[in-house]
Amino acid sequence: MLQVNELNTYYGESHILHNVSLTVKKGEVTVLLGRNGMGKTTTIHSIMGIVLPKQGKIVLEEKEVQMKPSFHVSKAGVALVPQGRRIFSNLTVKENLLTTHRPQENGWTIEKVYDMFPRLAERETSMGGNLSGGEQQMLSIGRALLTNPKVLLLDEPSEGLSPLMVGEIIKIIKQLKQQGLTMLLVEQNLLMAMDLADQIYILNKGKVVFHGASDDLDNNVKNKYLALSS
Amino acid sequence: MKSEPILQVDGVAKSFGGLNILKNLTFDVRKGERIGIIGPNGAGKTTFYNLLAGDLDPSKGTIHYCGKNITSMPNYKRARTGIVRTFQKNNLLTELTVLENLLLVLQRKEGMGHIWFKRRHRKKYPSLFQKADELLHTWGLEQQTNKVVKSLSYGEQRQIEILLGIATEPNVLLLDEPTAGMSQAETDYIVDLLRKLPKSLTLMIIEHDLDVVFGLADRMIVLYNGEILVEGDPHLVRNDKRVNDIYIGQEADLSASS
Amino acid sequence: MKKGIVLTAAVALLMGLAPFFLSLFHLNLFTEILILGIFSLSLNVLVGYTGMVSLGHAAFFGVGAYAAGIAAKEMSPNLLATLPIALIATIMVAAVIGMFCMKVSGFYFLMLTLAFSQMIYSFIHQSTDLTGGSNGLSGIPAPVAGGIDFSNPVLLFYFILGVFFSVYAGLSLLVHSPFGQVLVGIRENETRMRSMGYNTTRYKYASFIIAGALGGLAGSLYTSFNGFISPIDVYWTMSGSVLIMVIIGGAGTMAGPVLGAALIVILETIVSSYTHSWMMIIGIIFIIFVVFFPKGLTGIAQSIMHRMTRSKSGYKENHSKAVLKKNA
Amino acid sequence: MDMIGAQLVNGLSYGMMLFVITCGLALVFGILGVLNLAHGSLYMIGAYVTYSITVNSAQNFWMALIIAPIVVAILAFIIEMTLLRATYHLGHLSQVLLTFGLAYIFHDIAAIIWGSNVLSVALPPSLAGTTVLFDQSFPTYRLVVIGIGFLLAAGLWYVQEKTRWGAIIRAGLSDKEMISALGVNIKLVFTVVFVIGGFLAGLGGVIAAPVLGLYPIMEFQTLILALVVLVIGGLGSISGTFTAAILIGLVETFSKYLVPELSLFFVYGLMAVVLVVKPNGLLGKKVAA
Amino acid sequence: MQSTSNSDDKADASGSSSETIKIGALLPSSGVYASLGKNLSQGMELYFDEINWEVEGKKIEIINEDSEADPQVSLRKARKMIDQDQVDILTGTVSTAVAYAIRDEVDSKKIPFLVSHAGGNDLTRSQRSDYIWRSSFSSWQIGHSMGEWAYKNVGHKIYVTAADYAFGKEVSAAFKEAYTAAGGEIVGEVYPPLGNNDYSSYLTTIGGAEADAVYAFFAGSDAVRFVQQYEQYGLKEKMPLIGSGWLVSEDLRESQGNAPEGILASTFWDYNINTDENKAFTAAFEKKYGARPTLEALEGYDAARIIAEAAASLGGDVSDPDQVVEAFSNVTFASPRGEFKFDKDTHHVIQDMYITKTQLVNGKTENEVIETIEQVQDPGK
Ligand SMILES: Nc1ncnc2c1ncn2[C@@H]1O[C@H](COP(=O)(O)OP(=O)(O)OP(=O)(O)O)[C@@H](O)[C@H]1O
Ligand SMILES: Nc1ncnc2c1ncn2[C@@H]1O[C@H](COP(=O)(O)OP(=O)(O)OP(=O)(O)O)[C@@H](O)[C@H]1O
Ligand SMILES: [Mg+2]
Ligand SMILES: [Mg+2]
Repeated sequence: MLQVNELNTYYGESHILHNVSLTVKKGEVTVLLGRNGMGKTTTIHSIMGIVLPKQGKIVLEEKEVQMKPSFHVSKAGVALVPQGRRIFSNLTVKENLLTTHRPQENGWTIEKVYDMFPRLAERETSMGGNLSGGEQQMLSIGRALLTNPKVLLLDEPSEGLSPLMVGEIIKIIKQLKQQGLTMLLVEQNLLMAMDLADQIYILNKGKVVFHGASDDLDNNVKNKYLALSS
Repeated sequence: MKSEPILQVDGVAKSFGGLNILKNLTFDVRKGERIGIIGPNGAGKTTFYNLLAGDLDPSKGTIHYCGKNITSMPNYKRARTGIVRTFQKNNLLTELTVLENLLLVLQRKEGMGHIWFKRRHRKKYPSLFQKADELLHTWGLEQQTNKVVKSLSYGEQRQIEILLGIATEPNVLLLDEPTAGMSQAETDYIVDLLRKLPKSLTLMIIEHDLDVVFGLADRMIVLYNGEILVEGDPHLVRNDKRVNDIYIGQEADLSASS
Repeated sequence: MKKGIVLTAAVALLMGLAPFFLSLFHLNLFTEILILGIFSLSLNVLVGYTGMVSLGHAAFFGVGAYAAGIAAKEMSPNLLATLPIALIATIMVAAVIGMFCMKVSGFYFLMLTLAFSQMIYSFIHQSTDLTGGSNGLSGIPAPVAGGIDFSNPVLLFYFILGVFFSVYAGLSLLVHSPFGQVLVGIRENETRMRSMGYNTTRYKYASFIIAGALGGLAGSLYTSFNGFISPIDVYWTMSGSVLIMVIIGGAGTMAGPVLGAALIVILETIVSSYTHSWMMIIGIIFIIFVVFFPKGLTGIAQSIMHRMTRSKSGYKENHSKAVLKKNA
Repeated sequence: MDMIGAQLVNGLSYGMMLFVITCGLALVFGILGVLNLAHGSLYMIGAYVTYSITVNSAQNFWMALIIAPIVVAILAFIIEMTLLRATYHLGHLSQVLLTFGLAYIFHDIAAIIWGSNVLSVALPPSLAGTTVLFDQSFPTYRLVVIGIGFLLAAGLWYVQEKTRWGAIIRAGLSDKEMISALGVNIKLVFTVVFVIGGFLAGLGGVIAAPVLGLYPIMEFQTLILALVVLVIGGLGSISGTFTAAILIGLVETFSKYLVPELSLFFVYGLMAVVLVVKPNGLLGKKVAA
Repeated sequence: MQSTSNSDDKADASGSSSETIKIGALLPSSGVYASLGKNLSQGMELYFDEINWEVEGKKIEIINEDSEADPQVSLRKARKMIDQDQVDILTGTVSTAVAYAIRDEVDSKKIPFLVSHAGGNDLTRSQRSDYIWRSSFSSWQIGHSMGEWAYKNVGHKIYVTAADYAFGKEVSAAFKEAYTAAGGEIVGEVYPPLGNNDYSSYLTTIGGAEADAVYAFFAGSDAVRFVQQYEQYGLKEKMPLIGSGWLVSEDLRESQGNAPEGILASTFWDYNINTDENKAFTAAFEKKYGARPTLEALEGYDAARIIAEAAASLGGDVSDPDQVVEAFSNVTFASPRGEFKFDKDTHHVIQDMYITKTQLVNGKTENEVIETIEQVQDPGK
């Protein structure tokens, strides 16, 4: 579904991603792990077209999208739940959800999002900027879903959510997977990641250093690249 | 242990427009306590910090600090008297370097903000810079010293956010989800650092990472819909049914088992 | 660091020798640039370092200029009288205006400063008895001080050069001092600065008054230099042109505003001698700056230096290196 | 009483003219975040084009009403595509300098094409008459301007508050990268908004030219006036601009009537008072970080 | 330090350029007064054309600088023309503030300065200088000349309105002085700001006053708007409008449509003055520029003539400023505006003033001279 080939991305002069290659298979959850500052967000942003990679190919359903502006990538069916939520603070909750809504038959509607996050319904007329951190995270997820994407990029979607909500999110992701949505997930919550992952990639200093299934992720690897002592 | 309360929150409430976000909170904090604050999203935790730090005024109630009424004291004055917060959403001087961010905190503490005609230079303020170096070293951030904050990754910025709070050497430190967005390794590191903070420091910490909060706190407050639902010993709180229902959920074992 | 000192000394020496190789007209032009340089330096404290963009800075220039002019006419042309009177008058005006302006920020600040300066303009324009109204205040005697008669343009040049250097040196100390760094912090993120315990309003207020006072100083020098002042110099267009000097030179740098002042004065003088359509040419130059040199004249200087040192890294690295060096 | 009524009509009509002049600027700054100092120049070009079209026959005013705004809109399109677009990431000060440079250029271009004489635009006979109200005669056109102002305000308010367009634009103002990642070609949206802003500036030129006339530096006077209206109303709200325009129209008219010596102070005094009491203008929203 | 001694060297410096007579023209070519500046230049060039840019074998050279109507800029430009270009004679300035701004500079550097427009009273009163001579008019002449005539011919109660700046105030003060001295009553006055764009409120106020007429001083775009709106608000039928020539000046009337019809104005020159000199001047101007001359064109034309005649009387040697101003004082000639001569005490022109009435002729407005007030002399204090 989504194929990333030999990606090299720079910020100004500093070389961040070194030949990153990933394959995100249709209907699977692919998880990207790594410590802070290793290049996860940069990878996601490169795919989305928010930063333009210097070299490399990004293929979405046989179409190359690496040099395309991000609205193009979005229209091709990719949606992003960004790190840090990035809610439109001067829009109400409802506007945040509906402004970029792309209706689809049997697709996501605002009612479905409200069912999933009743809290948002309660805050429907609040300004996005006034929401609590967790509420913003829900809003950000809802906003992405309402574009009815084929591929969903999630950059630490559990950040700031209560354990109960994290559980909800896990359920939702599983549900979405069942509905055939393809997902690329960046996550620091290792348990959640392992629970959801069909495949795992680990980034270290901008390079892919591990690729495999959850079960392949032994203590050695965890130790080395995620600096986990256990 | 039973020292005088350093903070007394009495009947504090906050509403925005028609929404009553906090309703009648009352409790004391003693010097040196480690208090964990948890609660569902939107329970009012951050709002409560805003009231304590003076970023918002309460609609009702009073706040006393060391016996003094500080309810209407402006935020910068509270910071000076030792109540310092960090932000849930990174709130840094993003165009400046990490060192410059830190120096601003430190020079305030040293009361140097009023020096007009002496360059802030390493040679002229050796102890200030040394202090900064030490802190950055302790936090393992030497590498980042001269990087512009906005060129750091999200998690790296998060560390700076916490560092600025701690560097102030406050009496009461209010941390708002300090480890959100940090990797496991960094989280462990920070928790370790927090444990090592002087016993005299009063710490309040909002966290959704249960390992972190239960690992640090010696008293828990659970907020729910703007009210204190449960308060007390971490063990009791963790096993409280209501808390599990509204906050931890079935996934409790999932994250607790690590 | 040492290079910097050598460079500064060389520039200072060159400036000091200016009367020996410049014609009277050019010397006068140079004097005017120095005065406007002080003016734009003063605005830069506000715009470049504290991040408060003002469109009312001409008010202080005007108050200083008129205070000095009226004092020279009615009391004594002695600089020891006119300068302090101008400074006190401006500081008082800045203190009052500043009190109100601290309540607003961003574009609203820009417009509120404009409002106050336009009210001062109206006052000056209207009080014909005191200020000469739209005809301006004329017949201001040439300044004197300690037995020196500054009607001689060379002596006046040296005096103004002296003031310029003091202001420049004082300000460059100021902006790099802990106080100045607080201003920079406010420019970057005021809320965080408050959470750190800074009473940002007081700092901004101080910055406003410093900027105002130095603006008034520039104004009073201008009257001493020209022997005349008119309401046009208090009009918002004056505030606009000094703002442009700061931007074109490079806001938030020390040399920038001075270079900006020089560029604008020279352009206006030279281009308008050759063509009626000088506004068009200046407009085109503004646009070229925005599109090709968004960091202003100092940005150009930096990139030339950069190229000379043949370093491959980008500006950001360059910046952090500079900081590195500074702290080494 | 009649005097008060008459001054009320004067104030309303002047206020509406201010609204027509300002709404383009309000749209571009309040929504796009670009402080367009060339707004006055676009207005001026609208007025001069009107002059050129009507110079032979006042009947052509109707034609000018369509053509002049379109000419200005095309100009705005060119400006946006070639210059402005490159400066969105540079911040406000750069745009201030850029648009100020443009204002300088347009000033000389207008002087070259239309000279620096004072000119005026004649109205077609159907609009040129007088109407008696409150025992006073008013130029009919002044009353027409009141109507135009109301229509324009209603239209803009509807677009901004009731359509998705307004929300997209506000979202773009808060986080361009994100709105783009959600599938909106925000660059195109910005171009369109700027072009509409230009169209409205041109329209302002057509409507105001018969009353205010054409003369050198008209654009700078108009610009400052428009900025004042904008800021008193508060950024980002058409209803704020509308309220402010009427308020200024009335305050100026009555101050000229009651205390004419001070009328020069009044507009700025009003602005200062409004800002000190309401730091975000009358109806401006506090723009969160 | 050659620069300090510059002014001392001046004599031989200009000696070296003795082949030409250098005239510095400080006129606005941008801003609100741009068209006035242009007309003044055209007038000067027209005259110099007529004498082939030559006086007593010396070439005449004009150095133009844009005053931008900004005093400080003008001072800078004046310094440039004096120190750098070493002009022999300075002329121009539309704005009075500009004239005041450069007054000390020309006075101390002894540069003959022929003021060809700026009318501020003090320039030939308290600020008088040996080197400053004015060939145009003073505010006093403009306002005063209408006072007595208005009392006798228009009415005994008048409402006064003028743009609120020094010139407007000076003119209206002179008018009021003469009008009340003649026995008239000022029933009200109002001073709209300069560049005011909507007069509706003032007009409603004025319309409510019990006056026989309205005296107005406005110029440029203010005059267009005021005169037009005066008619639109129906005041023309109620009260006649009188004022200065700038209310109905040659370059504005087309823009004003038929609104100026009936306005009475005082001025020191009009297109329709019926003398040979004026006919020759207007014909020559129209031939060269294809448009009617304005009052400012006449001012430029006369200024050029004064300079040329003064230079001719010195045999072309304009190197001594004292001799130049002495020569100025003796210039007299038959100008298109009437007999021209200077008042040697005040350095200000003594001239005839005209009352004109604007009338409709073949669907267009024309000013018609209906009265001449002879030899109006500024009191000089
Ligand atoms: N705008 C930028 N300019 C320069 N360098 C940047 C910029 N953004 C990120 N970087 C650098 O790129 C590297 C990778 O950053 P990235 O945000 O991709 O990390 P990440 O893996 O998402 O980390 P985190 O877990 O903290 O979110 C970091 O070293 C960071 O310092
Ligand atoms: N300025 C405001 N105006 C309106 N509502 C607000 C405002 N600030 C907060 N709220 C509302 O108050 C509630 C509490 O917010 P708060 O940020 O305190 O939650 P929180 O407990 O910190 O949640 P989280 O764990 O998600 O960060 C939220 O529902 C939020 O929408
Ligand atoms: Mg990241
Ligand atoms: Mg929170």
